[in-house]
Amino acid sequence: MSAEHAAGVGDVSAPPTLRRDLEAVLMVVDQPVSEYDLARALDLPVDAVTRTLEELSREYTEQGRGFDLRAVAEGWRVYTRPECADVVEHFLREGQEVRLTQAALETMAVVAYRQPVSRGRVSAVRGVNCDGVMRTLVLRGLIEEAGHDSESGALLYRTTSYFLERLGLRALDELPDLAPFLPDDIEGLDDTGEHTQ
Amino acid sequence: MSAEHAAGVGDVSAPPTLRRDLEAVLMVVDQPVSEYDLARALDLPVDAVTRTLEELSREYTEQGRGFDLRAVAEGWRVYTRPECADVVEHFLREGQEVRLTQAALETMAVVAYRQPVSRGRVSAVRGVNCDGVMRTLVLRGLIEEAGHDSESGALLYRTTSYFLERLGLRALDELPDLAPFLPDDIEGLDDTGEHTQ
Amino acid sequence: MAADQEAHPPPEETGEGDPHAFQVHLDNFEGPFDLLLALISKHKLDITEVALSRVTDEFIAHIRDYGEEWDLDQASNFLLVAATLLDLKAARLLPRGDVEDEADLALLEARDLLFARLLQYRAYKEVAAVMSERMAAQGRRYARAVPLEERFASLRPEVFLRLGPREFAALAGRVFTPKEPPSVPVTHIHQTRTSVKEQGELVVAALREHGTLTFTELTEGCTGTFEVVARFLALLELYRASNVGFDQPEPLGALSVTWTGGEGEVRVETDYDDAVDEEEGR
Repeated sequence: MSAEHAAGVGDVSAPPTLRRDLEAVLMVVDQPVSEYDLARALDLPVDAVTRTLEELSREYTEQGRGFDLRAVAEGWRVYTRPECADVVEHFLREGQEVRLTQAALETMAVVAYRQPVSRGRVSAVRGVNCDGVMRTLVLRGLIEEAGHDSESGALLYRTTSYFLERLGLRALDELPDLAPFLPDDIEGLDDTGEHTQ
Repeated sequence: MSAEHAAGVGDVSAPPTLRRDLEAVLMVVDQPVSEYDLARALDLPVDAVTRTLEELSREYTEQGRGFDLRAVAEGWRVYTRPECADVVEHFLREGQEVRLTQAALETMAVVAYRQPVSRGRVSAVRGVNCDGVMRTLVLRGLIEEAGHDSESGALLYRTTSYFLERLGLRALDELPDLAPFLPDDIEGLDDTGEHTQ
Repeated sequence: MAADQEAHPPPEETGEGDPHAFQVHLDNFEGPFDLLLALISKHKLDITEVALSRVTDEFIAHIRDYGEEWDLDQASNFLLVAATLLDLKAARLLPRGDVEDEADLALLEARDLLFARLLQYRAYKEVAAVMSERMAAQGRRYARAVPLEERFASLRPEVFLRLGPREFAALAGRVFTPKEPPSVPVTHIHQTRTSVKEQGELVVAALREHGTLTFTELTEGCTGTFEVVARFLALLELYRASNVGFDQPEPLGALSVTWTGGEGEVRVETDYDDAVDEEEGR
């Protein structure tokens, strides 16, 4: 069925996997994607991509799916269908509180006390790759992007006001001083948690 | 079309909108969600929800969609299909998951099959001190502390639900059976590799 | 991902030894069981007695190659296995027909235990490979985790921190505290290095002076298991050359050793000596 569909939609140069690949990308990107970016990544003509996107969007509607593919200003994104809004709202409202994992708490601690800080630096302090955890913290609204490092160009992160609220603080300067919780002999610490000497 | 589908799948109590509503909810979750939570939010019997989820998953596969609905760890979640990984990775900015070292994999295997288990016991099985590797696995969220041994007082460890998700398993009993990897004649072994007789 | 795999090749699979690959990854062995398994698979052998006797020398050679890079835990684990292997090898040096006393039975038990642990380790190693494949396959699937649409943003489930500000700071303190692995000085280990030849000379001198001594007396001055093993091996060599006689009246009783060699020069030569001599000379 998918092969027929793709053949009927794209032009001769569109491979049968285009439909599938577009769906996969749209399902996980965390912001709208333009036809141009999609076409470049897939190394295909923009109009083949656009036609397939429009076809997919129509198909989701025809099949009465709970999700919808729509083009907004910056590009295409998967949305929930308006008819399902009540159910989604109910689900979100009734949802249980989310407990953070130890890894998430530790990552958040590094961001809180080192902000603004890049993902690479957070990973260096914790000794493990923190990219996935950082992404989760952004989704949870606990940390957010804070521009780029002027030297390295790396994306920087800081904590949000929601983070302060959840911790019961009014401002960042109410965060307890870290010194009493550090061993006496590590005053020469640099940002990576290593001794500078 | 969707209404026909749902009527054919669910029992009499499942409304025709169930299929669509489940899809919509699955679009907004950022972690696996259980059939139980879905049923409670939709105020429907769990078995109707489960049947519909299974039907949706089968349908996505049959239609050759780029996404897939899978039951892992603590529930259901939408994933991209492995065949689309290359193009998806292009769009996800986060670095690829760092592969676990051989030492970490072996240590995780021992914890998975012997849990709850102390570090000392894991080290005994592997014949090498595993403390550092265990800590890395905790930091990565793959294993966690699980109380103390009632006799020795040693700290015990078990695998996490994230471990299950990373392996694509629903529950620990889906772990491959260890028996085929062991010769027949060492069934009398206890955890430290010593004969119990 | 493929490139990653090349950069960190897993140790060989059992039964598929590639001698060249083995040479390259010599330093990657994690623990004595890992090394033993690799040595056995290098020779395409099953885990049998033959396998153990053939890999013993290479095992010892590998330990030597590590030089000073060991940490205490690793070194002691390797030494434990090495001692067991040496015991097994020593047992084969005994004259035939003399395999039924208690010491031999103990060696057989040690061998069985080593086999059992090796087999168990192999099982976990193989199942770890299965897990690795599963994780690799699952890693090719990306979960949908996208920000909530604006209309739902305010309905986001609350995050439960379970920590107050002070607890949070304490957690941060732990994260920022450098994780220096606990270190134990290992220099003293190297002082116990010795050779069978060196210990053999001490044994010969002591027996010439006293005529008969128990094994306990012969090993009284030893500073570690290493020296005891070396003296034991030296005695086996002396026995093979008919320079000493053994008497053990009852199982597990005291073993007395009597000098039966002449006055001439006696050299204790074993196949371990070359190896150890090289190291001493380094």
